[in-house]
Amino acid sequence: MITAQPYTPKEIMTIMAAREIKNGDIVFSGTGISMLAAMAAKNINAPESVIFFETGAIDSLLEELPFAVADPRIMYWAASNSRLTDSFATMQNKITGEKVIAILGAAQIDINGNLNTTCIGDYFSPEIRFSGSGGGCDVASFVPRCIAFMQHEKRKFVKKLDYLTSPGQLGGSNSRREAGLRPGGVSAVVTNLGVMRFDKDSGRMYLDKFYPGITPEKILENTEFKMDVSKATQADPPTKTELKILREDCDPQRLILGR
Amino acid sequence: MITAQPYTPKEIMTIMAAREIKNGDIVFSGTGISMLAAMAAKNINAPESVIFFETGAIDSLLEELPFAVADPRIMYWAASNSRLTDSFATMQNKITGEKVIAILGAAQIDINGNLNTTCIGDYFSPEIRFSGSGGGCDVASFVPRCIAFMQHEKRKFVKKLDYLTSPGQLGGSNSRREAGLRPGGVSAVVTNLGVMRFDKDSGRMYLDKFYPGITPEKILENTEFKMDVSKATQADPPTKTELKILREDCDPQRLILGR
Amino acid sequence: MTNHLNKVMPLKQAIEQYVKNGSHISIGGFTLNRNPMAAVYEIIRQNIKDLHLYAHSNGTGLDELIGAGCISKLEIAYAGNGKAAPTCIRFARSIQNNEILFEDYSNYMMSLRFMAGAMGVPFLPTLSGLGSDILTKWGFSRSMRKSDPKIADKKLAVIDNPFGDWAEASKVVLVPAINPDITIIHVQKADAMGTCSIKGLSFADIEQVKASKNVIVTCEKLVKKEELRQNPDLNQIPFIHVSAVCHVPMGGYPTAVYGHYDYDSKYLRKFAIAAKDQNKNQDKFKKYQDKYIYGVKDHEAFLAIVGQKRIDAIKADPRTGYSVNMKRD
Amino acid sequence: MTNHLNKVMPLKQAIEQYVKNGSHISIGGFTLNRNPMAAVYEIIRQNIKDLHLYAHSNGTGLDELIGAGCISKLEIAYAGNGKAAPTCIRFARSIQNNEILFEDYSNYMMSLRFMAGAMGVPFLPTLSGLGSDILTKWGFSRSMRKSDPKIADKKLAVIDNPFGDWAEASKVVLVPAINPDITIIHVQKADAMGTCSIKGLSFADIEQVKASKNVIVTCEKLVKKEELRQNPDLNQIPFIHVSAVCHVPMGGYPTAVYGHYDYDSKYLRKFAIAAKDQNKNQDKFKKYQDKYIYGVKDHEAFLAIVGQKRIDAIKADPRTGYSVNMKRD
Repeated sequence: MITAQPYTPKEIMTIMAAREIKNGDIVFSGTGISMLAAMAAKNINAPESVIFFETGAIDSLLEELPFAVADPRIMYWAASNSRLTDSFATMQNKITGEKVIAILGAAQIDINGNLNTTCIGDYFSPEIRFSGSGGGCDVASFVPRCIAFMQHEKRKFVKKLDYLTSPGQLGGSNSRREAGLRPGGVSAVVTNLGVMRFDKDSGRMYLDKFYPGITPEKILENTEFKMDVSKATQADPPTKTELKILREDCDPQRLILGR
Repeated sequence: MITAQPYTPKEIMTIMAAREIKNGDIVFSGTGISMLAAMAAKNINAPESVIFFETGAIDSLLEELPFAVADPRIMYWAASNSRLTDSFATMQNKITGEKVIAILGAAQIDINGNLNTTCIGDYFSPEIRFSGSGGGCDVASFVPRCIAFMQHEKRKFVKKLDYLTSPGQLGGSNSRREAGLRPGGVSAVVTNLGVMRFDKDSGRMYLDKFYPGITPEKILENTEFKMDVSKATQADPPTKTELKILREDCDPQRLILGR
Repeated sequence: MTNHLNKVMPLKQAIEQYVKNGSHISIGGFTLNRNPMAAVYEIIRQNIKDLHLYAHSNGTGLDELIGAGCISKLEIAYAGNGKAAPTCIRFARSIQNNEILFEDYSNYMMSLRFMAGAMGVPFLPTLSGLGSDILTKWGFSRSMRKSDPKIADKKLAVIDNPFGDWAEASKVVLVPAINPDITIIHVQKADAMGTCSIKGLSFADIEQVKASKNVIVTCEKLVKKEELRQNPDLNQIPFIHVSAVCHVPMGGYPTAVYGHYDYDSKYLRKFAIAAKDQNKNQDKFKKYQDKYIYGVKDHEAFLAIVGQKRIDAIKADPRTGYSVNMKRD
Repeated sequence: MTNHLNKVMPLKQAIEQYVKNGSHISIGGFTLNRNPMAAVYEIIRQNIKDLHLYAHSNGTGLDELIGAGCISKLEIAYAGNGKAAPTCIRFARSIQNNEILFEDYSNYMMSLRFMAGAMGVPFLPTLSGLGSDILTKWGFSRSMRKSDPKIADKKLAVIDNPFGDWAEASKVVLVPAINPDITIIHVQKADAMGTCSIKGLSFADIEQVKASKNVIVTCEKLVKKEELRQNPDLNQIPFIHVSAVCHVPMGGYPTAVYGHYDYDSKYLRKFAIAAKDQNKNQDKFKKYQDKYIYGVKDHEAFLAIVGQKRIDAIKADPRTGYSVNMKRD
């Protein structure tokens, strides 16, 4: 460790996300910190979880960290190199889809866990245009569990999305089902401050865990909407074992964890 | 030749069908005499035609005659070994489908070129049950040209099919289009007696060619429905070259042509 | 599904565990090629009944299962078995004698139905069959469909193209997804996790596997994971879809397995002759079944009766993948 | 389509023949992998304009085409280019400046749309996007759709499941087929007839090819037919779909081609820096284009400017298929 702290914000985020992954899960992963979380889970708590990319590679041997989901590094030693249409079918299909947990990023999230990865401002003439859905809308539509990875800022935790790219609980309550979607969408939000979940009945985000040194108040200050913090407790910090495996086995060069 | 005739009925049928195939055509072929016709065309008049099986093998090197469309002999030296879903898509897709000519057999055909390969008698409790559609209904629905190979008998050329497995011109006139089908279906019927085609406007079968030694009257005697024979002329018999190639290059062991 | 690492078990156990009376089932292969015959014979030996079989063009396996009385409902596109039986014999007989409930589709429709199941959508569209009796003659009645949650409410549906005449189609046939309880396939190579590599045509095996709640794979070669990982492009089925892996050399016999052995046309003809038994007591057919199925304890014992001579005769040539100049009747 | 035997021609000729002002086009690859970059640069050099591009996640090729002003309409799921440009720079700029017409889909929707085109059906169904703005915000107006026969009447359609709650779906999204005038892909191996073998992930290339009226294939290796026929299982594209074959070694550069070379992260960053040019005159970006695209006569000349040093640095390791321990910024 190069800082005086026992762990960095990126490290605790990664460990918190990794703890969401169960043994046997199929982890739909992007690149960067989401992939690191998937690798950490596989090395720490879910040895038989399977890393899976929307481009169609399953259980690749990641000798080097890929920088994109089409990086040739994910094609090496995979169980199968298939097609886009196959990989999304694996998630849309309930038999396999039920086992998938996705890790997603977003520019904005709302209280119902809906995500925006498309634009800031008007869709047709935006202030800032982002990359768009990619597979985000698909996986959020299909699978029962998604983790959203976000920096906890007011402009990102917004009352109203500028564009609803990937469905969470939509308007809350039964609205996901009414729209024709299966149960699913973002089920946990992991930020640099804490971990949020969603109330089963209302579909609204609540604070589940705040990190050591962070208060629920600080989290509310960085959230545009009003969020229930009444059930929140302090998160168990990363253990020595978790940190050791993350640092030594998953990202020894700190390509993603940074210095 | 072991007979006194210059050619056998199977030989003239094969040559007549082969003449229907144009250079560059993709020939959807079954086994037996239909495959022999495809091979004859490739060797005689359409060197760049491509033999294609519903099981997904394209342009296989047929060192031995296959006995089924899933025979391992069709997997050897193919351009591609794909899946059932791919092979039917190739025909349903107009871009490639327009180039496909199919060769089909049937237990019954009616005046509009509809085919029955399912049963004789009531569908639910038939006197005789056949193999069913296979890919027949699909290809007859999709592609512009199909050749039906039949023995010319009254019980096969019927007023009413016991079951309409594969659509021809349905009820004639515009009925194929009205049903939602593209133009297509059986366009030529090659039998042991002659070659029938279909009137563009009415969609009804008429006699185009009768073989040397066969009369239109004989063909009518062997046909349950009334067929226009007014335009019929005698077919050009197989040439020496055609017969030589068929006999020496396509089926030297006379596995299909018989003895 | 959670244990991804080792799914290897004896075939007998896999069939006991995953194939039950009344199961909805599909088997891999096409006519006389790559049917999971060892599994088919084991199902017959275990006397499993009332199966609902989804088939596009399974020939050999289908007819043995029907012959043994295992099938009570059948959805099918084609029942033929090459030269030995242009129409599968026990299939035709069972329909002519009103012994099974059956419903006809085309090959593409059945393939699409497995594909819809694999994709997790309720249906897929096609332009096939408009105007045909496949659309109008339903083998399963509406009331039976209503009462059985495993069968779709409709055989199929025809809708107007919601996109006008886009793709030059005015109407579209929608065929409902199939999600079998169990699919059994036979492949050339699998590893203990269940990743499979099929050589040659894959027919609809991949779609059938991905559509199924459980999957048994029988394989010619049970290989190390490392062997399959060296060329992921050749592995059509990743382990996540597979429940059980059974190592059964010659598990496709008497059908062909590309690169390993050809179909045994002699055996297929022997079966056809027995199956044609018109006798009321069915002595000939029972004798066939007693000798080759009930009288042996497993596929190895079956192959021992067939004899090394036949097995040698159908051995595949390494260049072509089939038995060159094999005598075929 | 009739001449199946030899479709080999120079890339310049193939682009002239098949890519016209106003063509509806798609290109193969995904973000920084296997984009047909030689063809992209040739399109730019030939100054072809007003293209309608269908993209799922083409990154590098897309952004170069937009940067050169070749694209006027875009249907897309994702525009990112890895670490160098998490959002494609010229893509974002062209939308922020109202310079192109665009319409957003998801990756699966775009893949299904190509697949529908390949299958010859007007649409395919999915459960994706219900409740999202992808369904409600249409980039192309109804009137524009009506007036252009190459664009479907609707962005998509939502229907009630005609099979009740079969597959546990009450509603289904139908996405319309795409049939591009021309698709261009870059592959590892092709023969003169146009049969192709792609190594590693194929993305949506196969569906794009089969959906297209014409197809240009550029290849690393132009091989003899015999080489491809030895393993038909590895040939995803049979020749019947292909119009032209162009032998262009390193034709995917600066994107990666599995088994041959890695992406050139240095070049991608150089492009990103130039593309970010905020200057009104666009001097930096024009300088980049002049040097690397307009200033060279073909891909070979482009590679000569890039230099052997970079090419050596990204060379793939034969074991892994990528450049091991390559410095990536």
